[in-house]
Parts: sequence; structure tokens; C-alpha cells
Amino acid sequence: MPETNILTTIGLEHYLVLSAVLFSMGMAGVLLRRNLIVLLMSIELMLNAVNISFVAFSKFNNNIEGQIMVFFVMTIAAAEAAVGLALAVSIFKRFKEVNIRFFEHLKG
Amino acid sequence: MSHQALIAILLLSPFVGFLLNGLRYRSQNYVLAGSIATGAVFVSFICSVMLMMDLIAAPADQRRLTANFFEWIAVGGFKVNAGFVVDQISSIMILIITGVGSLIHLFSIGYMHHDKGVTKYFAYLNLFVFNMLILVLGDSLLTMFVGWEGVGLCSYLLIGFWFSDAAKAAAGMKAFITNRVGDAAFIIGMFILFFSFGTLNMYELNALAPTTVEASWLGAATLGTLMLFIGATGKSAQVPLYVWLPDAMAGPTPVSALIHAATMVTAGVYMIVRLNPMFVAAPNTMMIVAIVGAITAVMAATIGLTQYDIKKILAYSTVSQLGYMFLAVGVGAFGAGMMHLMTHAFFKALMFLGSGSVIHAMEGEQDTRLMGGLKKYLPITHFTFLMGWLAIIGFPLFSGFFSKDEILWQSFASPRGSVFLWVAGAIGATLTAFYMTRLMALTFWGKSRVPKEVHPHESPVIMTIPLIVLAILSVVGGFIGVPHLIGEYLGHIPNYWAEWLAPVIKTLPEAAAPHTATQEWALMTTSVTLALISAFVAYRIYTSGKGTNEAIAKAFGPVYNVVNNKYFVDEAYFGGIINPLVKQSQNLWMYIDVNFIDKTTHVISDMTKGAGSLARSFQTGNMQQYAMYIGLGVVVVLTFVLMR
Amino acid sequence: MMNMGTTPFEITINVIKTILVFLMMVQLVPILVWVERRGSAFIQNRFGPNRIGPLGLLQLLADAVKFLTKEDFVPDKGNKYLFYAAPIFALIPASIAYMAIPMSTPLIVGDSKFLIQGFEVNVGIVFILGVSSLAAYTILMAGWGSGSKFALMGAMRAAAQIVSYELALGLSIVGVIMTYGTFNLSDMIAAQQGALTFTGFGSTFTAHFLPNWGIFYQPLGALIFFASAFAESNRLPFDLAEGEAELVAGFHTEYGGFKMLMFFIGEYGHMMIASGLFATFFLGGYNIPYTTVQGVHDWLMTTFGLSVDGANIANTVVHFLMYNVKFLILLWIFIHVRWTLPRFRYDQLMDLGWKTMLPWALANTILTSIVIFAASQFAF
Amino acid sequence: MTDAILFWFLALVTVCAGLSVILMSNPIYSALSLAMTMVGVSALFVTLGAYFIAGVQLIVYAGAVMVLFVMVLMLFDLKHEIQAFTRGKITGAIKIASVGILAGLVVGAITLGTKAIEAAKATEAVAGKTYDNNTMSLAQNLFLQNVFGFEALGVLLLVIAVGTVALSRSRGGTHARD
Repeated sequence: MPETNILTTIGLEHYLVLSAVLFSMGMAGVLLRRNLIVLLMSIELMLNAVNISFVAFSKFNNNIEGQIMVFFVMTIAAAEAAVGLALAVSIFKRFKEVNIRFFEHLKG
Repeated sequence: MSHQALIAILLLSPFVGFLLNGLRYRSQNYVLAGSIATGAVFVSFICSVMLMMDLIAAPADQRRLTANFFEWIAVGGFKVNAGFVVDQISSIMILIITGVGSLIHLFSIGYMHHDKGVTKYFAYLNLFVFNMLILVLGDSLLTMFVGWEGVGLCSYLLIGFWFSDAAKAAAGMKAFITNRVGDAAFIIGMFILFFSFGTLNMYELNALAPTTVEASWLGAATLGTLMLFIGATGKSAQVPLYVWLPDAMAGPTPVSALIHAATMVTAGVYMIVRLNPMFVAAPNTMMIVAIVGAITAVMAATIGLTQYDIKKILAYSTVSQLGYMFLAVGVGAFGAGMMHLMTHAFFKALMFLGSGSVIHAMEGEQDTRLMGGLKKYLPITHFTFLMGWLAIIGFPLFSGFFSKDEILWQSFASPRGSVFLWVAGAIGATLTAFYMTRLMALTFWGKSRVPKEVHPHESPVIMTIPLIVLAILSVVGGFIGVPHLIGEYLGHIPNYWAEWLAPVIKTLPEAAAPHTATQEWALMTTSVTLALISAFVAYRIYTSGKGTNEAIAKAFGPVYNVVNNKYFVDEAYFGGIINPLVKQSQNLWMYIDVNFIDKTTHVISDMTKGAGSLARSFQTGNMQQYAMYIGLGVVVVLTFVLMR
Repeated sequence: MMNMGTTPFEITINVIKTILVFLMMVQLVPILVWVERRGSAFIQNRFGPNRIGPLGLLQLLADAVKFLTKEDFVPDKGNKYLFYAAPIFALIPASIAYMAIPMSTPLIVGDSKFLIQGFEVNVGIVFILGVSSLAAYTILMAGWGSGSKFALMGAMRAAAQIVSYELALGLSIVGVIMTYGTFNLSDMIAAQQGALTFTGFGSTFTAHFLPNWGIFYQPLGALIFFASAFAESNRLPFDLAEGEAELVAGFHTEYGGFKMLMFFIGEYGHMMIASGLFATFFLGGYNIPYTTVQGVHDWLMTTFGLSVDGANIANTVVHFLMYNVKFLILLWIFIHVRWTLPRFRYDQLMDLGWKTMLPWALANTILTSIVIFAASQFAF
Repeated sequence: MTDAILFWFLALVTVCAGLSVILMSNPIYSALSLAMTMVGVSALFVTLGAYFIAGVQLIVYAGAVMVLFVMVLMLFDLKHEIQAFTRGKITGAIKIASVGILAGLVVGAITLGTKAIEAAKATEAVAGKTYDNNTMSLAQNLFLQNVFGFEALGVLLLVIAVGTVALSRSRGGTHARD
């Protein structure tokens, strides 16, 4: 394997590490934030991180299936965001509350 | 235009008609709906004629126009194309379907104009024509089955067209369920054929059919064709699955003419003719086909003797005539079977439309005991009905005469025929003459028994034109296939029909026993004479007013009772199959289900409940805690993977 | 994605060209403002600005000075950062998107080839749609940052309207994309040369009296695109966002001075994108009707005796003029519509978008795909 | 070299924007930062040669999904959260620790995994699928090999659309009947 400079030669690892960092940040957001909508946004962040690794694999493995997966992930993310926001809006309208701890009352 | 385009237009035209009417089904504009529907079928008819001319122009051994639109199913080695074929057999069928079909559509405009659901009615009718064309043109059994189910659906929809009447809705369901029994067998037949021959394409199947005759009952061809035939008994109303057809008369009368007389019910016959090499290779199946056909022909005819509903009589007559067709194909006379299919389509459609005209005139009354003497009110209907009557009783030189005579002769003379089959056929012919004459006498002749408040009137022109056209066809239609013997006698009329079908009909491998022309003349004369005598007797009885219900019942005693109750077949089905099934299901529910299955599930559910109350302590409702569990789980899994 | 050339010379030219396109876009705005004011005056039987300079043209300069010297005002309840950021962000999507529209045939001098557009994007349509969809943020930022109910309401309306009509807009283009089989705007324009020619069903029909424009293949798509473009650029009859009667001035109620001017540039930028895209998709782009690019090139060479390079340059100039003719006519239509049509009600606007435009655009897509499939499969 | 600069720049932008998504106490800033992240991710897709996906990312995520988020947040009109982060010191510590461990593990897995991939590639040589990176091949793959998934997603979207309308329908509004 030829000597490569980590700063100037960009390879698969770079994208994957970036993706991992973004994913962990999203995860931290989901675990730590209390605003329901910020939670949803953190999930979007995680999905985007995954998308980066998909496209990176697609490019470096010469396989277009990765981009197809991104396509699917985007669709599902859009669907999830739509439903999540609709739920958030209807709950907000009724209870004027977006704190995630409030939802403990829904456990039944 | 290329024949692919012609076939595409032929198929799509009724479908477009269906969409145009179906999408505005609430409309009550009967003129528009009727014009769209009739126009659509008429376009198909023109296409059929053009295709037929193409076929005639082609050399005799190349008469096959195919159109493969796309590959429909491809799973491993199993491939089915959306392929459609016009050849000698299907070209006749499409001409009948679209030709008779457009006449019946035309008739419907007049017949249904007062109905609120007229647009829906025409949409269904067009959908039926579309499905029937798929059934007929499909080049594989699966494509045929699509049409087969499609026509079943349309039949259900149209029988129950006036679904607000519970009895009529029930009749629709009865037809549907009875057909399901046959369809299951049809599917099994397809499985067997595909398993044994590796294809469902009918041309390939015919080419692959065993060349030697299968003596065993368990051969692939025998079992497969037998199953297909059981499917056909459902669709074509043969013993033992014929019970739905008489009830199907609950639908509008033009529907009975189109679906339950001219086209759909003949699908079984068509299927057998289409697969004739396969059936020829299975003599055991053919024997059963012939016997079932003969039994049906006689049994339905006897039931027809006692009915009083004008449409019921015609329905039993249809069942009986279908029995003839199966008798014909069962003894290997495929050409004769097809011929009778065609002539029957003409005269039975005519008679159904005629009965429709009568019912129209009687303001909805169907009971022949309240008719009589309608000849003077309905001259055109009477005259056309008369032509149909002459055709069906086999009056010499009318269309039914040629086809029925050919069937009777073949049932005797064919190597797979026998004298018993001929006797059954002759009895059937005699009975046919009797009950048809009875129908004529009760309806048109004799004294009027019409109630005072009803004023019969001749139907409008739009209804009488189809009657006249069909009457002409019923009279002259037979000359297209004049049997050799009579043809010679009448001045060397060649048998166009047999010549046309010869390339696609496989001749029986057995050598025919030698028969003389004298024998043929003798049998023909016998059957015709019997029919004419019985017709005369019936005329005398029923025009004199002696043929009342009570009089006949007294004369025949218990026999009348049995026949009048249709041999108690419906009751037998209820007592023998349906009620025990219901009862046993109830027993299963009351004892097995409650005591055994429910208790087992209760034990399991109690266990789950217990485990659940344990796991419940983890369910705090804090979503972020759940997410944390997931994260920790991922951490554990990843650690395990990395440490490995 | 962006091909900025290989030699330093080409790179320099390309960078300068990008800046030029941006400047051209920005400089067109004052002229359009003047045209709009004079045009509206003409339509309403008034004089309009006619005092300063010939035909009142110097009014623009005076306006600019006025805008620059106005007080830099921030509402007390507002959010300062968003309030400042919004007008700046308003410029970015509009200008980036506009740069991707080709304005003339590539200029070929010797071995160098220069595209007459900011930069070429292979998936041009997706790029332009994507970038211009970012415009919703500016409006939301402005509305929220102003800290005023009117501004927020206007922003909500505008954003909802943009998101809704983006669907119809995107779907109306799908038919075009399918017709030409490419996302590349230059390829699309190249496919619209000459006389109207339809190939399919195993034969070719040519209508010599019509140019080979997209509008003849996709009339419904063109109509929907045209209407959605009005909504996307918040112009009348869809300018609910700034309905004066109920919302004072919508999301830029609190803005004034230079920031207001930047919103103006953004709005006119969207108009220009819409006009440019409409010309590209449906009116043959920079093509001169009935001719091909090569045909014009040959004609220039034979008629004026130009060299190949000279003809190339002349060809580019001619086509650039042609593009601008179409572009300006479309811009005039935008202005004309604004001053002649009344405004919709908000529920009518939403109904039109979701219940009329969207289904029709979908129907157009399906119909187009069926026709394309049938034309390639069946021959009569 | 240029692609390295581009990558580091975009990585910086994305990570900074991502960080501000989870750190900003005003959810509107979070949302706007997330939009910025989306744009950055889209640009990263461009550096990876996935132009169409980049455009779709812009249209779907940045242009539609995030606009919805921002609109909803502005409708709620939450100026500041009183408490942005969860309380609970122990669980909080466990959460942060699990995230940290996760990140570390993933990075470790990547460095191990990519070496394995490189090794596998070296043995596999160049022979394999030719990677025709254009929209056409993407479309062909999507509509030939993955058409079932595509259709299933279509059904999902329909269900979601119906569900969302059912959820958010309310009395009043512009189309009130009662």
C-alpha cells in the first residue's frame, strides 16, 4: 500500500469517520435534548450521517446500490418527519407542551 | 392495419367502453350509455370481421394470427405472455361474441331504458365482453383463466344486478360459489398439466399431447383434462354443477341471452375444443365428458317439461343443449360441438331476447300460465320466436337440424360413441321438441290468459331488429356446415365448417367402424320423426287447455312430483353437503375451539401476561431512556464484534 | 460537476464570466424595476417616473441612493441575527440558481470552449430546483426575525405556498425531463432545434410551420409550470404573502433601506429564473426558431465571409440576443400579469395548488410516460 | 488537493452545524443549523460524485422537510426553552458515556473494517461491475432491481399522507364545514 497523507488524500475512512461523528452527535441529541422537535431533528441528523456512509461506500465500492439506499432512506425520513411533526402539532395544540418528559403520561 | 393492432383494438374497445360508462355509472342517460357500449362492441365486431377476412385470405395451414403484447409473468422456467391468438377456433368465437353481443347490446337499449342503473348495466356488459374476448383469445391456460374468472365476476354482477331483491342477490352468490368449485378443479388441472408438460401455452400443450392413447385413469393427460372438464361443468352448467344456471335467470333478460345462453356458458365447450389433442389422448376423460353430456341433456330436458317460468324453461333448455355440445366433444366430434355452439348461440339468444320482448310486453310478468294467445299482440316477436323454435326442435333444414343431427350421428357412429349415447340424445331431442312446443303453445298460441290490467304491445324497433337478424341467422346459419350426406343430396353443398376446422382438429386414432348411408338416413329420420310427433302431441295438449298443472300431475303421479322439484338436487346439496358442513363447523366451534384451542391460548396468554408484568417495570414511558437502551445494546454488540 | 477549465487562461475567463453573470443579474433588477413602474403606469393610464433623466431612467439611480442612505433599523422585539441574515441569504439561492441556466451556444475560440452560463451542472434541473427551494428559509428567517405578527403570518403563508407549489412545479417538469431524457439544460436546448418533429410509433412526423419547442410536446406541463412559477416567486396573482389589505407588506413589513433592496433583488431573481427556465424548457432556449445552431453558424460563414472563430463568436452573440428576446418577453409577461390580475384568496390558492395543479401535473406525467412508452413499443 | 480542501471545509461546516443543532438552546437556531448541515451533506454528496442524490437531498431535505420543521417551530412560537437538556445526573452521564463509547467503537470499527475492505479489493482485483455513475444507471437500478422497494415506498408515502391529514385535521381552518 503506498504511503498516503491523511490530510491530502481523502479516502473512504474520512467519510466514514465524518459519518460516525455526525451520527454520534445525532444520538447525543436524541438522548439529551428535551424538546420533541429537536429530538426529531436529531433523528434526521442521524439519518443524514448514515446517508453519507451509504454514498461513500457506493463510490468507493463501485456499486450504485448505495445511492438507491440513500433514496429509500430519504423517503422514509420524509415520511417520518411528516408523521412526527403532525403528532407534535396535534399534541401541542391540545396540551401546549413539547417537552419529551410530558409524554411519559402516555404510557398508560 | 397490422393484426396486432386489430387484436389490440378488438380487446380494448369494450374495455374503453367499460371505462367510459363505468366512470359515470350514476348517469341515467340510457341513449348515451347504450350508444357507447353498443358502439364499443360493434367496433370489436368490425375488427373480428377484418381478422376473419385475413384468416380466410391466408393459406389453410397458416391460419393463425398472434399478438404478444408483453411478458406477463416470468418466474424461473414459468413464463406466461400476454399473448393472444386468432385462429380457426377463436375466430368463430370472437365473431359470435361480438356479433351476437352487439345485437344484444342493441336490444338492451330498448329493454333497460327505464332502469336507474342503466349506465352501470352497460359498463358490466362491456366488461363481460372484454373478459370473454380474453378468455377466447388467450394463448395460454392462465390467460384463459383470467378471462374465465372475469366472465364469472361479470356474471355474478349481472345476475345480482337488481341486488335490492334478496333472492336475486342470492342467485348471484349461488352462481359465484358453484363456479368456485369448478374453478378450483380448473386450477388443479392447470397445475397437473404444467407439472407434467412444463408449459401452460395451449399450442405447446397440444403439440406435447401424448401421441399414444392413455389407457390408465392416472395418466397426466387424463387427470389434467378431467380436472379441466370439472372446471367446465361449473362454467358450462353440467351435471352436477348445473344448479346455478336456472337461478341465474334472476338477471336482466338480455344478460341471460348473452352470458347464460350464447357465450359464457359455452366456454367449457370452447376450452375442450381448444385442447382437443389433449382430450383425444385421454379417452377415459372423453367417455366421462360424453356421459355427463348425455345425462345433462336428458335430465335438464325433463325438468324443463314442468317449468312454468318462461325464462326457467329456456334456462333448462340451455343446460340441455350444452349437454349436447359436451356429448359431441365427448365422442370426438369437436367440429359438430362447435357447430352446435354457434347455432345454439343464434337461436337461444334469439329465444331469450324473444322472451325478453314478451316480458317487456307483459310488463314484467314471466309466468306462462298468465300468457297465451300473444301471437296477435306480438307478431314480430312471435314470428322470430317461431324460427327459433323450428331451429331448436331440429326441423329439417333449419340451423339446429344440421348441428343436432350431426351430433346424434357422431354419438352413434364415432369410434368413441355408442348406441346408448344415441338413444339418450334422441330422447333428449324428443323432450326438447315437447317442452319447446309447450312453451310456444302456452305463450303465443291458444286462448289468452292475460290478466285484464296488462296490455301487451309489440316492442320498439330497436328491440325487434336484433330479433329479426338473429332469426335470419337461426334459419340459414346451418348451411355453413351441411353434413356430407345431406349436402350430397341437396346438390353438392360442401361442408365449409369441417374444412375450416380440419387443420386444428385432431382425428381420433381409433378406426371408425364402417357405417352405411342407410344407417345414417334411418337414424336421422327416426330422431326427426320422434321430435315432430312429440311436438305435435305437445301442441294438441297445450293448445286445448288440457295441459293444466293438476291434470299432468294426476296423470304422472310421483314422477311428476320428482321432476317438478328438479330431482331434489338442490335439496340433496343442502342435505348432503351444505347442512352437514355447517353443523360440523358448529361442532368444531362449540367443542374443539372452546375447550381445546381457546384453553391452550389462555394458558399461553397468562404466561405472557406474567412475563409482561415483569418487563413492565422497565417501561417508564421516558422515551430517551428507551433510546439509551438501544444505544447501550449497540455498544454491547459492537464491543462483542470488535473483541472477537 | 463544475468544469472550470484546465488552463489558467480558461479558469480566469470562467471565473470572470461567473462574476459577469451575477452582475448581469443584479444589474437587470433596476431596469426591471423601472420597466415595472413605467409599465404599470402605462397600464393604469398614469405617467410613472418620468422626471429624472431621459424617460425617467435616472430615477433608478436616485432610488439606489435613497435606499443606501436610509436608516438601518432593527425592530426591538426582533431577532437581530436573523433579521440581518435574511436579506443576504435572499440573494444567494437566486443568483446561484440563475447561473446554471445556459444563455447562448458555447463560445469556441481555438481549443478553448466557454459556456455562456455561470457554470454547467449535469443535473441542471435538479440543481436549480434544489437551490431555489432554499428560498423558503430566507422568508421564514425574515418573518421570524422581524418579531412582528404581520411579518410572521406573511412568512408562514409564503413558505407554505412555496413548499406547496414546488410539488406542482417539480412534477410539471418531469414530463419535460421524460420527453428529452436528460436533466442537462444544454442537452434539452440542443434537442429543440429545427422544425417540430415527432418520432414514434415507427414513423416520423414533421410540422414545418412550427419550431421544435417543448411547449408543443408538453402544453399542459408548460401551463402548470408557468402558473407555479408565479406562485414560487410570490408574484401576483399569488402574492398572498404580502397581501397589503390584511398583512401590511408580509414578511418584509419591518424592512427598509438596503435590506429591502436585497429582497427586491431576490424576488426579481426568482422571476428571472422562472423566465429563463420557461424559455429553456418550453421555448427552445437560445435557439432561433426553425433553424439549428449549426445552420446559423454556416449562414454566418457564407453570408459574411467570417472565419470559423469569427463565426463562432458571432453565432454566440446572435444566440445570446435571441435568448434575451425570449427572456425579456417572459419577464414582461410577469410584470403585465402583476398589474392586470387580482389576487387570490388564501384558501383558493391552496386549493388551486393541491387540488388542481398537482393532480393535473400528475396526470400529465402519467400521460407522458404512457405516450413515450407506447411510441417506443408499438409501430403502426 | 482541491478535493481534500473541499472535503475538510465541508466536514468542518457539517460538524459545526451539526454541533449547533444539538447545542443551541433556541430550537429555531437548531433547525436552521440542521438545514445548513443538510446543505453541507448535499455538497459532500457532490464531492462523492452523487449529483442526483445531492440535488434530491437539497429538494427533499433542505427544501421541504426542514422548511416544515422551521414552520412548525415558528408556529409554536417557543422563544427559549426553559431547560434545554434533560436533568438526572447519573442517566445523563450514562447517556453521554454511551454516545462516546459508541463513537469510539464506530471509528475503531471503521479503521479495522476499511483495511479489510482494501485487502479484499486487492485480492479481488479490478474485475467487477463497472460503475457507471450517472442518473440513468441510478434510474435503471432503481426501476429494474429495486422496483419492489420503490413501489412499497410509494404505498408507504400514501399511507403517511393519509395519516398525516387525519392527524392534523382540525375544526376550523380554511375549509371548516361545521
